[in-house]
Order: sequence, then C-alpha cells, then structure tokens
Amino acid sequence: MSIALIAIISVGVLGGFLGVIIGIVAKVFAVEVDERIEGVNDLLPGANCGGCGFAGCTDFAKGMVAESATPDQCPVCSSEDVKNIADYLGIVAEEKEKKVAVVRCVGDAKNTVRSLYNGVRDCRSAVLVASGAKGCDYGCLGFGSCADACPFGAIEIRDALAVVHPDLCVGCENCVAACPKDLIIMAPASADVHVYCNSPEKGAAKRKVCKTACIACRKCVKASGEEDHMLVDGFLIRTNYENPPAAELVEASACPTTALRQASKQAAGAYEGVSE
Amino acid sequence: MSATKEFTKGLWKDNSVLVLLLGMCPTLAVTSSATNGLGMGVATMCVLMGSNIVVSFIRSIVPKKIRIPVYIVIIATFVTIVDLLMQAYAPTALYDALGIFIPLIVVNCIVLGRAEAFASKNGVGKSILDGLGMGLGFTFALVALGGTREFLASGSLFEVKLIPGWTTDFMLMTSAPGAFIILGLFLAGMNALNIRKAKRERTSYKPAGLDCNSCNICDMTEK
Amino acid sequence: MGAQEINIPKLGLFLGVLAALAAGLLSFISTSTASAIKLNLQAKTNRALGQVLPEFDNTPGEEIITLRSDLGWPVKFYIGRKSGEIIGYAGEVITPEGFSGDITVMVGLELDGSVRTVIVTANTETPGLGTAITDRKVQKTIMDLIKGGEQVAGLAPNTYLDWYADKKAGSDRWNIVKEGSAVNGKTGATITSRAVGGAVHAIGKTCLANLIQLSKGAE
Amino acid sequence: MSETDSKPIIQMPDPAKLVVSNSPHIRSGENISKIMFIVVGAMLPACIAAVLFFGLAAIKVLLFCVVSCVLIEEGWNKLVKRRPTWKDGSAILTGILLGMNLNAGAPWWICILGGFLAIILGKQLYGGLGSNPFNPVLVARVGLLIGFPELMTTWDKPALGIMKIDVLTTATPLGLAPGETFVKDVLLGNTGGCLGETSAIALVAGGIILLAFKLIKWQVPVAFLGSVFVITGIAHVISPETVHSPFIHVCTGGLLLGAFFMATDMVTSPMTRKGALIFGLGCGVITSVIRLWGTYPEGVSFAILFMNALTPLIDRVSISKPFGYTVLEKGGAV
Amino acid sequence: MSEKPRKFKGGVHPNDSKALSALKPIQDAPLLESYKVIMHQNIGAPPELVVKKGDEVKKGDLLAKASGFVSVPLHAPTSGTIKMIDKCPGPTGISIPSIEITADGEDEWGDTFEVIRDWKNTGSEQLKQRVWDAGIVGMGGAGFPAHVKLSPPEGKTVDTLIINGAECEPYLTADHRLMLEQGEDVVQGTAILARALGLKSAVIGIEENKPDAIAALQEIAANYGVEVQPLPVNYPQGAERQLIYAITGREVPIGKLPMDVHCVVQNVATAVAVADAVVKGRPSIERVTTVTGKSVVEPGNWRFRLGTPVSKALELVGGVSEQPAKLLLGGPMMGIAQSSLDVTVMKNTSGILLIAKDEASLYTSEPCIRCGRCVECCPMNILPATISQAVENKRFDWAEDLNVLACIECGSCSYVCPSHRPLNQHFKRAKIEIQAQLRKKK
Repeated sequence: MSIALIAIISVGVLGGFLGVIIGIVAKVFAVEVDERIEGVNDLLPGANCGGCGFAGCTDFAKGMVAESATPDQCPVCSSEDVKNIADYLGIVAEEKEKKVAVVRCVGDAKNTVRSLYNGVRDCRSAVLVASGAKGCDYGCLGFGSCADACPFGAIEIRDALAVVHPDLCVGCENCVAACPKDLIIMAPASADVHVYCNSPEKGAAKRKVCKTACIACRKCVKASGEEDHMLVDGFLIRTNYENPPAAELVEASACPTTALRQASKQAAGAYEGVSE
Repeated sequence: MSATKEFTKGLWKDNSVLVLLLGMCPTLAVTSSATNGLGMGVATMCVLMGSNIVVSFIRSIVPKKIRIPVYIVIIATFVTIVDLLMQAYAPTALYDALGIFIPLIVVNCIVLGRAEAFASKNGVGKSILDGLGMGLGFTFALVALGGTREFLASGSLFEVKLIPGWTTDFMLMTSAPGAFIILGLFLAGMNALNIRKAKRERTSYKPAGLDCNSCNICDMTEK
Repeated sequence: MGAQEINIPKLGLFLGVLAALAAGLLSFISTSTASAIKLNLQAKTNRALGQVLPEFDNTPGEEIITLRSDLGWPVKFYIGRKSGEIIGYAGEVITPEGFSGDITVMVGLELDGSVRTVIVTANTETPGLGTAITDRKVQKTIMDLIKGGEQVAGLAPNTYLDWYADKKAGSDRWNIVKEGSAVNGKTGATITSRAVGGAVHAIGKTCLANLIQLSKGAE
Repeated sequence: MSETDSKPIIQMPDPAKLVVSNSPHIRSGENISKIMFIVVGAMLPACIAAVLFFGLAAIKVLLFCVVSCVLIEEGWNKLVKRRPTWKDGSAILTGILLGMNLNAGAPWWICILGGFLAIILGKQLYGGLGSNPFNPVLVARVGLLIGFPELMTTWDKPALGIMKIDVLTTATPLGLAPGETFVKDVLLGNTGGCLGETSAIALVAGGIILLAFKLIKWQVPVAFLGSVFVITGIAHVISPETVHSPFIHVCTGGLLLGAFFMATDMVTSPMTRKGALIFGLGCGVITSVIRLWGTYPEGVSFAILFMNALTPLIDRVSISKPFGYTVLEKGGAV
Repeated sequence: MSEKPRKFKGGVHPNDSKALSALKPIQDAPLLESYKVIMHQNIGAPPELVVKKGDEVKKGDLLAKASGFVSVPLHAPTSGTIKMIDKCPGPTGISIPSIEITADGEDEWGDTFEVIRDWKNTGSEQLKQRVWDAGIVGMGGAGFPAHVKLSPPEGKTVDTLIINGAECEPYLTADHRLMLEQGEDVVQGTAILARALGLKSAVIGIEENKPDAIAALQEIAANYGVEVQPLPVNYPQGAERQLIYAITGREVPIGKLPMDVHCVVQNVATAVAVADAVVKGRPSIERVTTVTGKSVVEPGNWRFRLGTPVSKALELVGGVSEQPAKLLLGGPMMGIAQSSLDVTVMKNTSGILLIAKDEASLYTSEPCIRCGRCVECCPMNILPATISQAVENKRFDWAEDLNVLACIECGSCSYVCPSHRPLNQHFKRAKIEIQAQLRKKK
C-alpha cells in the first residue's frame, strides 16, 4: 500500500500546487471581459448576415453591450428574441416593424421582350452589356444576383424573374444592394399588396416591351377609394406603405396587366401574367 | 430537448466525427479495419460516459477557473482505468492494435468537448444519455470508416474475407492517405444527404459549427 | 457576474484533493489488475515460444540468457527443455532497422544453431505492406464461416519468414534479391525485408558463436 | 405598288435574333477539345512504340484505360447532373496517359481502378476540368503505386513483335545496377518500364509536336530535363559505380513522359513563363533527390505532384509587372 | 523619331477581313427623311438642349450647347423641323434622349463658323475654341471631347502629338479610306492640332498592312512638317498606351493619361473633322463609317450624317444575304453589340458590322484550363485567367491586387481563350465594382 500512498500524496500535492499557480496566474493576468457579450451572442440567431450593419453577430453583440446598437437592429430576430436580449441587457426594446424585400418587377420570360444575351450569368455583369438585354430598361434581369446575396434562400429565380418568399425573408437588405436595377425595396411585412413595376416610362412604351407593366390606368386607385392607399407617381402607381391597402384590393381592382399582386400569392406562383 | 433527442443527436445530427469533425487523430489512425474501429469506439464511449457522469456530478462545486484541469484529471483517470482493464482482460490482439491510441483518448477533443459543452451544464441522467449517444455515434462512424477501408482494401470485414477471390490487397485504403480519402468521401456523402433533405423540406441546411462566411453549402441547398 | 472572486487556497485544495482521489483510484485498479496483466504478458511470451520451439515441459520464460550480437544488440535466448534435456533455443532480438520503428523478431533454433522457425512478435510496419513480411495470419473467408469448418491448428505459413527455415547464419547477413543475394524480399517492403533478415541473421550468428555457453543452460 | 416591285427586295437582319454579348465578338479557332486532341495526337508516336514493343497487351491496357475513363466521367456527370463532357477530349487524354503509366501486363481491374482514381479522385471531386490542383493521371499512378506496390513496380520485358507467348518481367533500368543498360535500348525503347516510358525517341517526337503547336511552354521540359541531367551528372562523376549516367537518367524512368506530357499539363502548372521555369527546375531537383537518395528508383510522379501543390504559390511569385506599372500608382485609380 | 518602332508585349493577330471594304471608295449617303440625333454623344456631361419641338433648323445649326468643359455642342445634320424630343435606343442598350429632325430636303447650310484659312498664324486658344465649338470628339471610338485633350492642365506639358491611323480593329477601313482619299485633310488637321498644342511637328502612326495609305500620306506630310511612322501589325496597336510605346518608347503609368508622359493621341478621323471645322468652317455632323460583314451584300465605306439609323445604313448596302449573329457598332474586338436596328450613327461610330453566325464568338464559360494564352497575349501584362476567377468568386479585392484596373479591355484575352470565357466582361465588372468601392472610401 505504500506505493499507493506515495502516489496519492505526490499527485495530491502536485494538484494542489498547480491549482494555486492557476489561481495566482488568473489573478495576476486577469482580463476584464464583459461576460454580457457572450450572453448576448448566445441569444442572437447566429446568421451572420450583416443586416444589422455590424460585421457579424459577435460584433453586433459587442455593439449592443457598448450601447452603440439596439437589439431591434437585428433583422433576423423575432420580436421575442429582441425582447429576450433587451431583458438580458436590462434595456427597453423598441417595437420595430418587420420588413420584407419586394422585387418591383414581374416581367418574367413569358411576358417580356428580351434579346438574346450571351455572357456572364450574373445581373451585375449582364447589365454592362446592352444594359442587360431586356426590352424594359428597368426590369428584373433574372440572373439571380439578389438570390446569391440572400443568406436565407428567400429569393427564388423563376422564369428569369426574382421572386421573394416573404415568409423566408428576414429583411437583412443584402439583396437591395445587389440589384443593379435598384428594383428591390424593403416594404413593411404587413403590406401584402404591391405594384410590381418600376418603369417610369409612358404606358404605351412599357406595353411594347412588357405585358405585365403598370400602365397607370388607376383602376386600383379608384378601387381603393378615398383613403390614399395607392399613390400616383408619374406613369406609375405605387403602394402607400404608410397606409397599405387590404389584400382584397387586388381582386377588387382587377388590374388589367396583373402588375398589382399579393406578395404571398406571387411567391406561391399564383399569377400567370397576361395571356393576350 | 427531450431525453431521446439528447441520445439521438450524437448518432447523426451532431455526429462528432462526421459533422463536428472532432477526434480526428483516432479516427484517421485506427480505422484500418472494422475491428479496430469498434474497439476504439467502445473504449472512447466508456471513457466518455464515465467522464460525463463524474463531471456532471461535480459540476456545481468545480471552481470555474480550474474546470479544465479538473476535467482533464477526471478524463485521464478514466483513460488509465480503461487502459489497464483492457490490458488485463481484453483480447491480446485488440490491445496490441489499439494500445498506443488508448492513452491518446485523454486528448480526444470529443471527451473534453462533451464535458465542457454538455456535462458541465446538464444533469447526470442527461449526461449519461449524451455520452452514450455521442459514444455510439463515434463508434458507428469509426466502424463505418474502418469497415469501408477494410473492405476496399482486401474485400473483408471484421477480418472475414467476404470475396474469396480477392487476393491482392489495395494498400492505399489501409494507409493514411486512404483514411483521408474515405473520410472525405464520407463527409461529402453526409452533406449531400443533408442537403437533399433540406431541399425537400425547403429549408436551408447549415452545418453545425460553420459560419456563413466559410462555405456556401446553404447556397447549394437553394439552387 | 461582476468582478470574479478568486480564492487561491480553494483552487489548490480542490485540485489537490481531486488529484489525490484519482491517484488513489488508479493505484487501486493498478494493483488489482497487476497480476492479470503479468499473466497476460507471460501467456503471450509462452504462446510465442510454443510456436518456435519443439514441445517443451519447462518454463523457458524463466530460463533466459542474454548475449550481445556482433552489432551490439542484446539477444535474449530462452532455453527449451523436455524432461530436463535441452531441446532447442529461442532467440529474441529487437531490431531498430524497421520501416516505422522497432521490430521484435523471435527465432527458434535447433541445437546446432540452424534456424527452425521465425516469427515476429511485435512490429508497427505499414499494414498490408511491411506486415506481409512479418505477419503469420490465417485469412478467414466467408466460406469458412458458412461451412463452419475447424481451423487447422499450428503456425500459419509466411513465405518470407519460412524461407529462413533450416538455414544457418553465415558470416555475411542475408541480403535481399534486389541486392544480388537470395533472401526473398517483397517489392515495396524492401526495408522491412532487410530488417527482418538482419535480425534473423543476428540471432543465428550469436547463437552459433555461443553454442557452448547456451548448451550449458542458464545455471 | 409598281415602285416597290421595281426595287430589289432588301433582306434586313431580324433584330430579335441578334445576340448581344460583350466584346470581343470574334475569336481565334481554339477550343478545349482541339487542344486535347492535339495532345492525344502527340501521344501517338509513343503509343505506336508501346504497341510495337509490348504487342496486343499494350492495346488492351490503353483501350481499357480510355474506355473506363470516359465511362466513369460520364457516370459522374450523370450522378451530379452535369452535362456530358467527354467530347472535350480530356477524359480520353487522361485515359491514354494513364495507360502509358501502366505496365503492359496490368490486369483489367487496375485500369478501371486507375480510371476511377484519375477521374473521380484526381479531377471531378475538385470540381472537374480546370479545378484540379493535381495532375489526375499522376494521382492515379501514385494511388496505384501505394495501393499495389508489387504490381506497379514489376514490368514486362519488351520484345519486338505483336504476338507474345511468353512474358518475362524485369525491373526498370533505374532499378538495375549501373552499367547494365545500353544506350541503344533506352533510345528505341527496348527496356523495361510502363508503356509510356520505354521509347525515348517516340516521346521526344511527341514533345516536339506539342512544342510546335505551342501547347506547352518549352521552359518546363527544358528546365526539368536539364536540372535532372546536371544533378545526376554531378552525382555520376562523383560515384560512377552507384549512379547511372545522366543520359540514362534522363531517358528512362518516365522522365521524358513526365517532362513533356505530365509536368506540362496546363491545369496544374504555372501560367507564366517565369513560373514554368521555376516549376520545371523544382520538378527536376525533387526527381533527382528522390532518385539519388530516396527509396523509389523513379520519383518523377512524386516530384510533379509536389510541384503541382506549389503551383498557386509559383503563380503568385512569378507575376510580372503590368505594362505601365509604377510603384506609386499601385492600387490607386485616378 | 524615324527609328524602328518598338514592339509591345503580347497582342493577337486576328484575321483582319479588311479586304471586304478596303478598296471601296467613300460614298456620301443620300439625304434621309428624318434623323434621330442622340443627345449624349461624348464622354462627360450631356449638352443642354437649345431647340424645342417645331423649331426650324438649318444644317449645322446648334441643337444643344456644351454644359461644361468636358462636354461638346451638338449640331443639326440637315435642315428641317424638330419633330420631337424623345428617347431612342442608345448603343449601350439604354434609351437616351434624342432629337428627331424631319428633313425638308433643302439640306441648306445655316450660319456656320467663320473659315480660318490662315490657321498657321492663328492663336492656339482660338483653334481650341473652334474644335470645341464644332463639337469634335475622339472619333476612334471613345468619344472623348477633343478640345479637352488639347488643353493640358496646369503643370503638364505636351511634347508629342500622335495621330492614330493604326486602325488595328479587323474589318474597319474607314480611317484607311480617309487617309487615302483625304490625305490632305488628314495631314492638315494634324498640323492644326499640333499648332493648337503649340507643337511644331506630329507623328501619324499607321500599321504596315496599309502601305498605300503610308505612301500617300508620306508624300503630303513632308509639306506640313508631319512624320508618318509605319507600325508593326499587331492588335491592339491602335490602343493609346501601345501606340505611345511603339512610337516614343514611353509607358503610360496605370491609372494615368497619355498627357502624363507628355503625349496626346488623336484619331485620323478627328484630324479630318478638325480640318473641316477650321478650314471649311463646318461643325461635326457627319462621319465616315464602314458598313461591313460577311453577310452584308455590298460592304463599303459611307459618309453618314449623325442620326442615321442603322436600318437605313443597311438598306444602302443592300441588306444582308443571311441572318447575322450579331450587329455591332464599332469593330469586332471592342465594338458594342446591338439588339435593335433603331440605333443611330454617332460621332464615334467607326463601323457598322454584321458578324456572321460561323465567326461569332459565343461565350460558354467552360472551365479555365489555365493554358496561359491570355497571359501571353495580354498587352498590359496582367493575368486575365486569374483575375476572371477572382471575379467569378466575387473577390474584387483580389482582382484589384492583380491590377485589373490596368486592363484596357482590348479583348485579346477573350479572343484567344480556348474555354470561351467572357474574360473581358469580368474585367469590366471588376473595374466598375472597384471604382465604386474607391468612391465609397472617398
């Protein structure tokens, strides 16, 4: 048993000695780290999308702890997540309306005039050649630069047209910068009805190149009544996102070019376009 | 998380070898045959469960500053116990094959990783399940790797020749490059399966432990 | 949260007690498995000796003569006896010339010093390559399992090791074919072949040089 | 009406059928398959020499390799849903080169396994043609060498004539003791070795074809062969009894095959001329080191694979300064 | 400077196909019923409109005046009525404002500029002003206002004027014909430009594949103190930097202008326009353009007025014999592909080219096999293959490190690429992205 005893004593003493050393070192070289950063980081979704304006979730967490950012800046967090973080940090969370991306064009391959483009399959490169070779100077090129930029897979390219899935979109705005035609806007998630056209040209010129362009016939304006749901902007109608219309407006207005659509139904592929 | 989930996560979703890429040293070194893989897997599983139990027991009284040394001591103790027990009671051939790798379980990051990431935060029951699941997942991965390599090398499995006419061994598979190649193919297959599943469910697949800047697997899911 | 209190004595005490506990546990297990491990090792040596020596009835593992080869390697000779008569020697040497580390070679020798059987008891050679030289392994096939046939007892053949049987070590070591001599070397495992050949030669030569001493036994 | 009738009908282009693309709008006649098939053509002399010396066995090996490479490539394309690529000729070329790296007596399954290693492991897993960091053929050769060391290092002894009854095996000249090989045999190809390393003359002829079509940079073979010649030459002068003459070193052991057809593989060698020179020198030095001090008698494959790994680095250091480069202007647009 | 010209590194030798139109004399295009003059025909700011719908204009009258220093005025190509001011497809594919003039058939000159006969004794400021007033831009393709190049900014001096008669683009013969038929104008214009810069002499660089033009100009040039320098045939010999190097041996630093090495380069057609403006008092309202292509019935060189639609130009040459693959404004190496026949001849339209299906280069983006041909032929000595891969991976910072900003978009790399990769498009993209980044930083 003496060997066992020697082992126990020597190892025990060694352990104790090392423990003391660790303690001393920990005390001498202590680094002040705000543990809240770690805590906040754990509460964040970890998407690293950059939608908050920081270089990633950890950076954002640092920003929040340093009070240079607020939890509601995270586009991915649900309101519950935001509240959790706010509670953790002991601040009051602001309610922020969730935003989703809207691609303001529904000129897909069937409904638009386009010439034969041959080159890099990327919108930002394609726009350098004959401005993208689409009949409409303002329309979606459909090469999916926005879909590439989306970290959440919320944009789908269907028939050479970018379609946003509002349920997957978290509003990080990465796609907005990616679109060379500046087609994508961030609209409140509560607004489901959008005018899917961004061409300021005259109606006739638009019709020549695209069957689904908004020709500013104002049927929707009339159908929406007196309440300013729809705004007239030159040869284009826009949704008033301050006061968005109800989903029924699409049915009621019977848009002749189907440029007025519901985002949710658009994502589900419910619209066929105009067949004349 | 339910108890079943604690158990099953280690088998596939968070498989320590095929998903988390932990414990590469034993994975690559001992999987030249299915038998070796099984032995190493079971030995690691024993250590993992033992350390998980003890760490989980003492988790509330361990001072934070010395938790890592404490875990190391516990793990090292268990490894030595396993080593001695194997030397005494396991078949000689198995001990000969695994002998030099058993002490290496001490620095197998799966064991320390589970102690730090799971057992130190959860109760004993859950920790046992976690250790068992992770250990089984590890064993499964090692046996699969070892079996594949053994079969590709000589057409045998658990040292039983399945294809009698196979006379010339393909030594690339039993050597270290073969280990890397087969592991790589396993990982690719694993990702392919997960991506296909994610596509079917229209979600994006994000491998554990990878951040969005380092790979584009999610993009692949969506196209 | 907040500033962390570091209680140095507590840390030391905790780690010390834990380490002591671990050491206690280990010494207990170590003591209780010691005999089994020793038996295991002995069994291993005996199994090896059984393979290289003719049938014996003493415990050669306890009758050992250690000599030096001309290269200075220690060669262990186990003496095999039957009814007190010496019936053969088993020489064991560890050669450092292996491709990936030491190779332990055991050679059973007749009384006149000619080689009887060669086995390799420990090696870390490349599986499938170097081990083709060193291993005597019976390959079971699926057919054997299905038929459930009895395994043939005895030593599995290995062309490379069996080549040395009935040969006496000359003054020069056995060179492999590629180097212009007769040892059957394996292509791709030249180094292993050479190392095993060298070890067998060292044992054989040491035995021949010390036949008289060996014939007297260890006493 | 009468006025329009008298005018000749002028056919105008249909704007809807006009393609828009970025400049330039014309192109030289080059394409990948043309390049590949010229290289295949350059392999022909060596193939013919192989058939002359090894007979039907050589044709069998070559055929097995080509067919298995093409089928495996197409199988993979099917699996990962890519369009067929065999027409670009790269798989055919890989097959021929693989066959040239095998023994005439190689069994059929070696060819198929080699095809698998080359196409899948060497090329497709990295993303297909153009993305592979290592020469696929050499990946296969080294894989087989590690996998079947015995099979891959015994060679059929060549003899003129198509039909062979008896096949003798022999070691590669570099595996024999110095002085046993005759210069004439080496030049014509009457020595042991894989299909593509026996006839020095045929290989050089192929290399000249490649150079004439400007498909390879002369810097690679010249630097490669030159450095091996110089280093083994020095070693030969120092100890003629253990080291072959530099001439034997250059003409055997797959060095010519490697220098003209393997090291010059476009995908895995540097793009700049300066880089090609560094690459060739590196290959030569490593080959010589392996041959003189290593355990393998040849070493060309390992040298090229090693330099393949360094190619991105070489590309990086060998960038020449752009026209009009001045340090001050770097990185700044005006 | 009669020493042998230096050969720049790289370059390609495409089949020049100039024989189609090289022997066809320049013809004057008949007057059309209407012209659509695109407002923005120069690099820099668009000019300001000075007419409105319904206005009567005479030939050469001002339609729009310069809106700044880097901007040139626009003049009426014929007499008639301003029909409408609307949008018309521009060469880049985007519709741009344009002025449609209905011709009255009179083709009557309005009050044009005073003729400067004695330009040899006229001050350089006055000559420069005339070049500006006449709305002259670089007619080789870029459309850079000519007067800006004649006005070196503070601290920069010019010692060499080079007139670019290389015409290295395949197919195009407009400059070649100009030099043959209007050699006097070319040389005179050159001398005027030299005077405007305060120089005594100038060099006209011509590729050796136009020996008749070299001979013709050499005869005249001596009278004006202008030199003619034959140049080796190698595309892109006519690129500014390569031309300056060939003639003077100076390398223009990346990101700098020819003026930084004391050189000014003007095109042959610009010289003719300058001569017209000074000696004849005419603004820049027409230009010589080659209409050619394998599928064109009668290729030729025509003097078109600005605003002539391509469809009308094609009618003049008898249309096409088969459907072409591409319609280009400019040469095949650097020209811009069009998808509409409504685009019009502009000041910098040196050619209207129809590329036949069998010679059209379609990009397929096969994987790069790193053959290095692009590296060999790049006249700027950069690594096109590597840069294009960086761009494909959206690593514009790598592209910048690899000096993509030095690229002159000559298209040599895409021309030789056996993988048919759209290298040039990648570089264009990279340059735009990098410049956007730099602007953001500022």
